[in-house]
Amino acid sequence: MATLELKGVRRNFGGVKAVDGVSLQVRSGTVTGLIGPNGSGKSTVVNLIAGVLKLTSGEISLDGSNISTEPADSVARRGVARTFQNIRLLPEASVLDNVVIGFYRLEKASLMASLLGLPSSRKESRELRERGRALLAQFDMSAYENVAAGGLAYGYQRRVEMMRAVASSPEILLLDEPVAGMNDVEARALGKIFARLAEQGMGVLVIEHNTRFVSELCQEVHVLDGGRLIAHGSAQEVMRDPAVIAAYLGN
Amino acid sequence: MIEIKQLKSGYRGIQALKGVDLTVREGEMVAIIGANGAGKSTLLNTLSGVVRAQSGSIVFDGTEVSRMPAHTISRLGLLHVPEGRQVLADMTIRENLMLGALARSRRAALYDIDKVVSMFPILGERMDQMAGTLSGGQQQMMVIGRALMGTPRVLLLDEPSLGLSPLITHQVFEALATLHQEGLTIVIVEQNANRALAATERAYVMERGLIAQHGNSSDLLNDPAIIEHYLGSAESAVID
Amino acid sequence: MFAQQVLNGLISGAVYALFALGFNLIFGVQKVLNLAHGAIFMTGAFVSYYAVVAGMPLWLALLLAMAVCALLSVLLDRFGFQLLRKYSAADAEFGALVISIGVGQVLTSIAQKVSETKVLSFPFGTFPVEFYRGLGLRISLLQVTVAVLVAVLVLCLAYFLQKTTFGRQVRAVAINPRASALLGINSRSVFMLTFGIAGALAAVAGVLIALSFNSIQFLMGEPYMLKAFVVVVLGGLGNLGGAVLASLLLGVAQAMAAAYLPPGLSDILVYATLFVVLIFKPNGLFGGAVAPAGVGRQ
Amino acid sequence: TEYSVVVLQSLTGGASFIGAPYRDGAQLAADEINRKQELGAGNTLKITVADDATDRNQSLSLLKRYAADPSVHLILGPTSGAVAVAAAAAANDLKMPIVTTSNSMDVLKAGPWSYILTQPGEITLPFIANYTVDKLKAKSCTVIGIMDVEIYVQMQKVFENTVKSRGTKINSVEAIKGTDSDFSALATKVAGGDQDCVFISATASQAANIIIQLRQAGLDPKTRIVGHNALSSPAFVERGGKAVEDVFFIGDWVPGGFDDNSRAFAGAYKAKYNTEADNWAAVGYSAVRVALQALKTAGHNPSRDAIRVALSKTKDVPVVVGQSKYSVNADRVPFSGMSVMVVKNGKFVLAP
Amino acid sequence: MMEFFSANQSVFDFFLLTLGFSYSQQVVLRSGVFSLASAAFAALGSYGCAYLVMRAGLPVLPGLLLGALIGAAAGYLTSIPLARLRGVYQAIATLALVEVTVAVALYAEPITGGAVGFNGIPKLVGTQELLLAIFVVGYVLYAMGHSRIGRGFDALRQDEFVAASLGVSSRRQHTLAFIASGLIGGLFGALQSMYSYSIEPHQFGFGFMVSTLAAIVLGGRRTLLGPVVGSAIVILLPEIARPLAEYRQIVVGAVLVIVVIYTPQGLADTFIAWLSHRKNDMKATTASADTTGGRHGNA
Ligand SMILES: Nc1ncnc2c1ncn2[C@@H]1O[C@H](COP(=O)(O)OP(=O)(O)OP(=O)(O)O)[C@@H](O)[C@H]1O
Ligand SMILES: Nc1ncnc2c1ncn2[C@@H]1O[C@H](COP(=O)(O)OP(=O)(O)OP(=O)(O)O)[C@@H](O)[C@H]1O
Ligand SMILES: CC(C)C[C@H](N)C(=O)O
Ligand SMILES: [Mg+2]
Ligand SMILES: [Mg+2]
Repeated sequence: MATLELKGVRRNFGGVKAVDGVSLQVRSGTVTGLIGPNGSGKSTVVNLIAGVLKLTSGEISLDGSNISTEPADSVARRGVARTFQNIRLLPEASVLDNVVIGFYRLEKASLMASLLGLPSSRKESRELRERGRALLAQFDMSAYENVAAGGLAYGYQRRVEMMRAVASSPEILLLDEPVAGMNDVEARALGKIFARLAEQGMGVLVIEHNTRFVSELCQEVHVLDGGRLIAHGSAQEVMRDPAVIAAYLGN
Repeated sequence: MIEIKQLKSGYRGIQALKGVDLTVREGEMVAIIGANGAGKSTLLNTLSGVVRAQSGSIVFDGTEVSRMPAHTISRLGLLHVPEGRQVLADMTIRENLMLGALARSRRAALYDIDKVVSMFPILGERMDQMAGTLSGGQQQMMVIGRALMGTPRVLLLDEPSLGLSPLITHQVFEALATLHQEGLTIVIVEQNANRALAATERAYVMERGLIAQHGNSSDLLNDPAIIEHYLGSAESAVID
Repeated sequence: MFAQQVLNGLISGAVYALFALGFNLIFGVQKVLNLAHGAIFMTGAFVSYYAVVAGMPLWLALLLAMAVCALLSVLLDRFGFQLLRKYSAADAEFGALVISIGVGQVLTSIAQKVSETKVLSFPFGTFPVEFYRGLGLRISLLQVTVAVLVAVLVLCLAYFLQKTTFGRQVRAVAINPRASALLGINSRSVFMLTFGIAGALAAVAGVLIALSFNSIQFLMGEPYMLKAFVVVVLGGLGNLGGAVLASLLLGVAQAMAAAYLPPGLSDILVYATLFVVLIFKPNGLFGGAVAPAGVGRQ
Repeated sequence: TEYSVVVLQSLTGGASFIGAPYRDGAQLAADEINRKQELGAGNTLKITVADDATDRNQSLSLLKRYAADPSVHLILGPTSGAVAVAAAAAANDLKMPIVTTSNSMDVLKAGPWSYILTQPGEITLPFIANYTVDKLKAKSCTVIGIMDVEIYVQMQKVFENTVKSRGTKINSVEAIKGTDSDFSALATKVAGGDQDCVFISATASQAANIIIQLRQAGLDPKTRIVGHNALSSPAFVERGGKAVEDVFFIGDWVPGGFDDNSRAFAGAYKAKYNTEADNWAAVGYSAVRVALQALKTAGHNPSRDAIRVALSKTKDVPVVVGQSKYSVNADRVPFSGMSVMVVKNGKFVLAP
Repeated sequence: MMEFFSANQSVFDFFLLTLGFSYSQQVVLRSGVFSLASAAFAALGSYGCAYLVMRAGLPVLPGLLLGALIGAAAGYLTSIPLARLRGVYQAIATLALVEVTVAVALYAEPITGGAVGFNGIPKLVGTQELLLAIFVVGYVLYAMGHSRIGRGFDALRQDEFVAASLGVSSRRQHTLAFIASGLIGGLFGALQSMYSYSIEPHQFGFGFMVSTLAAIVLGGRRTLLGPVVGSAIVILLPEIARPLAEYRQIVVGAVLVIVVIYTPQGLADTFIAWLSHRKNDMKATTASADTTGGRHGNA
């Protein structure tokens, strides 16, 4: 049961207060939404959690231990996985290889075993490929196993990113606009997968501009504007909030 | 204005367009919709010369452009806002916009930086920020603005609402409507099908590298078969 | 004597600058270390030498050398680097490295064959030997010419890059060729122009060096290549002003090392400094357009 | 029978300025020998030319290859310093007689199968060092030398030690690199110093450049400039022009020749290649003459060992270098003498 | 056949040495580090081993192992400051390192012998030892390439940012790659000193860097076969072109250009990618993918 907690998190870029005192929680078993106008600081929040950006002030903790100053790779090894708003795949590698690398955190082979090619290391490598294929099947992507990820249509590239993030069985999953570029039906299918992952105990934080998707999926929604939280509650509550309508939804 | 006949195109080993016929008349606003991998982006890429046509013809305003390099096509005024926000990351917003004006060639300038800024005010506040550090939506606004700087005669938009908040999406479509009223010809590829169909007069539905259907947008919008069949199913890509 | 050494260093540095500018320009657009640049520089010296020997006046020989090297450089791009552009960035980058090695080798081997491995030099009297004195300094007409020529060329280049859209186009193509094409930038002509300029600058550097130090030899490019690395990094990759400053600095530092340090230490010093600078200022002394340290944007 | 000699030289790369003319000289000698049937009727001398590109690895590969070919009797080469030393060790392992062009004693130390054709610095440099002290009356010298090519370093050291032992002061030692061409700082420094002689250990064209730049930097015209046998090349006056007037150096080869034999060589060389013979052409020519004597001494159908032994007995071979006769001593160190020369009116003449 | 081999044995030996150096170069490239420091590692291993054997009287085997360790230590030390640099900056910093190494070797005459280097080194290494070293190194690289380390390298090389998001530590992996590169470079440097009778500074300079880099690019940067093919080209081509005499360097240069233009991933990598495509095509039910990039960890 993992809890990710942000307390008074700030981040400035020069004069721009991209994130300005944000406190929120992502609890395992739930899907939390983070919405807000463009440039309101949502991706910055993800990058702060993931350790890509340093905090200006505030604290981020995972199950009570402070991870604010840890570099990206060690945050990832603690079980925080993420996707990128501007898709980042290993474009030369096949879809399967892109997914298999997602298991990296779980691999156990020791340095010696790896260097000497001991059976333990070899067996692990084989198993991971099998698990990768299973994941492809789950996301309905088996047909693309050997295609170079860079040659996929946009929507499929998004799926590869998600599989890669999910592969590491993270405690916390951060999704930055996972269904951008997909139609509602495609989005709904993916939403089901995320809901199931949450049921199995993952804590999911979703950033999306697709409000229907957010409403259907998230138990709890936070709204950012200009780096500050301006609303918080269930999707229905939040979407009715006049401040949110003015800043974000329009009409 | 644009007359596409039996257009075939694709990538090594993949035929993504298998003979597309499509017409866009001057001053029209046309939508192209279809599932992931249907070939929409490839169609726009081939139109703008980023991807080479294998066969077929594309006539733009009386000129055959299917064999022309991308920069020549863009100087003719066929401007493409590509998928995936091709920003010049290590240049400022201002520089990006100024380069946009290059495509204008000898055409009269309809847009300048001020006009773009009045459309997307946030860009004005960040004129000297590196484009690569903008938020996703800000980048999207910038690339649309950048294309307008080139005084397009036809604007090809690949998923312009991608990553934009509902409010900004709304504003973008309003702006497009205005441009359209001013006489600009617009082709728009969208996953947000409702929105795209609502905003356009005519639409094409792509499936597996072919035009599966076309007609008046309002008709398509209300055609349950279309919704269920084409927009609803996550068809897999077309691979030979 | 100190002042004289500074002057010596500045003049040598000025010529490094010409060499390094072309090299840096190519790096700027192509993101490739053009290892053939030294050979093109050498070719410039050779062409002008044979032209002068055949009876051409020096200024014409210089123009001819510039034209030949510009052409060579453009051909290297057109039939070398351009053909790699369709492959992935990493493949193209490494491929270009080897192509430039290969082309460099071809040019050097031809020069070696043509010169029968001899060290050549312009006939005496190709350039008048005249000295001016003042403030306790000696400066030759040639040194004055070098300084003026380099300054003029650098200023022209700076004007061209800053005051026309060309500079912006060059950077755009470097950052994202596809987006540039969509903006109406003809990347091919941008490449051609940059490579042409780089080649012509290398030719001028070659001729000036050949004149100044009285020697033209098929291997003359290599030491200048190494210096260009130093200059370009200290000045910041892609930063032209920085490259000029760094060249002058390097010239002076070397003169100082030769004058005041125990022999043989100069190289250790130069390269160790380069290493240290890189560690503490990964962008070079004067910063560069390229962000080196890893993890960048979202 | 056919005597097979491989000319393994640096025809390309850094030492090609030696290897290429060497090959031409050697070829000329071989042609003459065959024409005059100097090996006796029915016997011919076959020259095979191979290029090591001044690269140790290629040199070793070629050496192995020719050593594995039983028809090869002798290898003339490799050309220079480090390459020759590495090859010498291999030649002794393979029991293949080689006569390198190098003058490094390390080649001899490698074992009995490896020879040096040119006299070591220990022999040649005292000619010019003593001349500097005795005739030029130098009291203090500045030394400028290539620091990254061993042969130049060695020769420079012999010079330093000899003049020092004779009571002449070494002012300072300046190091340059084999690829340098910008000597402006160095020249300014030396010209501002106080010495009555400058010794230069560098290639002919580099030395010429250094001298030009020294003079332009205002070197006291009374300062004597001396060098070693590397300067004995037409390139020196071609590059140096008026600046190298009155520069003293030692040479194996006096351009145009110094006796009938060498003048004949000079004429034949010019006739064949339409260019003047230089030092290294003369050395190549002489090398084949030395080989000829060894082959003849070794007798009919000689073994490699016989050739090796014959080489150690080389005596009074008429050559076109040094002082016209070439011998090796009990330690296999060659001696052919040296002449001190000076540039006068753009020509090399024997120094007074 | 035997005769042919013995005549060309040293060509083969040099091929093996070059191959070793190429692996040292390849392993860092594979992890996404554009280091050219292999030349420096080789120089250190070479001089270290020669010094230990010639001056300190150590037997060969410990000499070789210590040479390799010196290389590894140098690799480790290099990795610390280099962690801050990327791409061409790494290339140039390591190039500076190589130049400093060569300059020090020239300057520190009492220890290194200056321009003369070490001469008269006994030949204690032959084809068998070289082959053994190649097999050991090859096996370890193979195992490594197919383990989590190899996957980490592949991810880092292609996108460091993504790699970090998956828990791959660039610092740790790069250190590992540098140590491996130093170890292999040092080992083969040491072998070279015990093979080729003498060593001197220039053999580890610019030319060394250029030829190992060329070998990797020509053969392939990702597969183990790549350096084999590349080293073979770099070593054999000048031999094959020998009859062309003075024109041979021209031809060699031109061939490099042509090979790279047609197979910028390297001959071996391109071939392997083609093979695995064919395999996929045959078993493929759906995708006959266009893969511009090659597979990873093949060979
Ligand atoms: N490196 C940077 N330098 C300067 N400003 C930055 C930098 N990175 C982000 N910003 C600014 O911080 C603000 C927040 O950006 P962020 O990417 O977090 O927005 P977002 O909420 O994800 O928006 P979107 O929905 O458009 O993706 C933006 O105004 C952006 O321009
Ligand atoms: N660069 C490429 N290399 C190889 N194949 C590609 C490339 N780009 C697209 N494809 C393939 O071409 C087909 C059509 O892709 P395209 O991007 O045109 O689809 P799309 O309709 O735009 O989908 P989306 O809605 O997901 O953007 C897909 O099968 C895709 O895998
Ligand atoms: C120029 C000479 C001093 C060269 C010398 N004979 C050598 O071995 O390279
Ligand atoms: Mg965002
Ligand atoms: Mg698309």
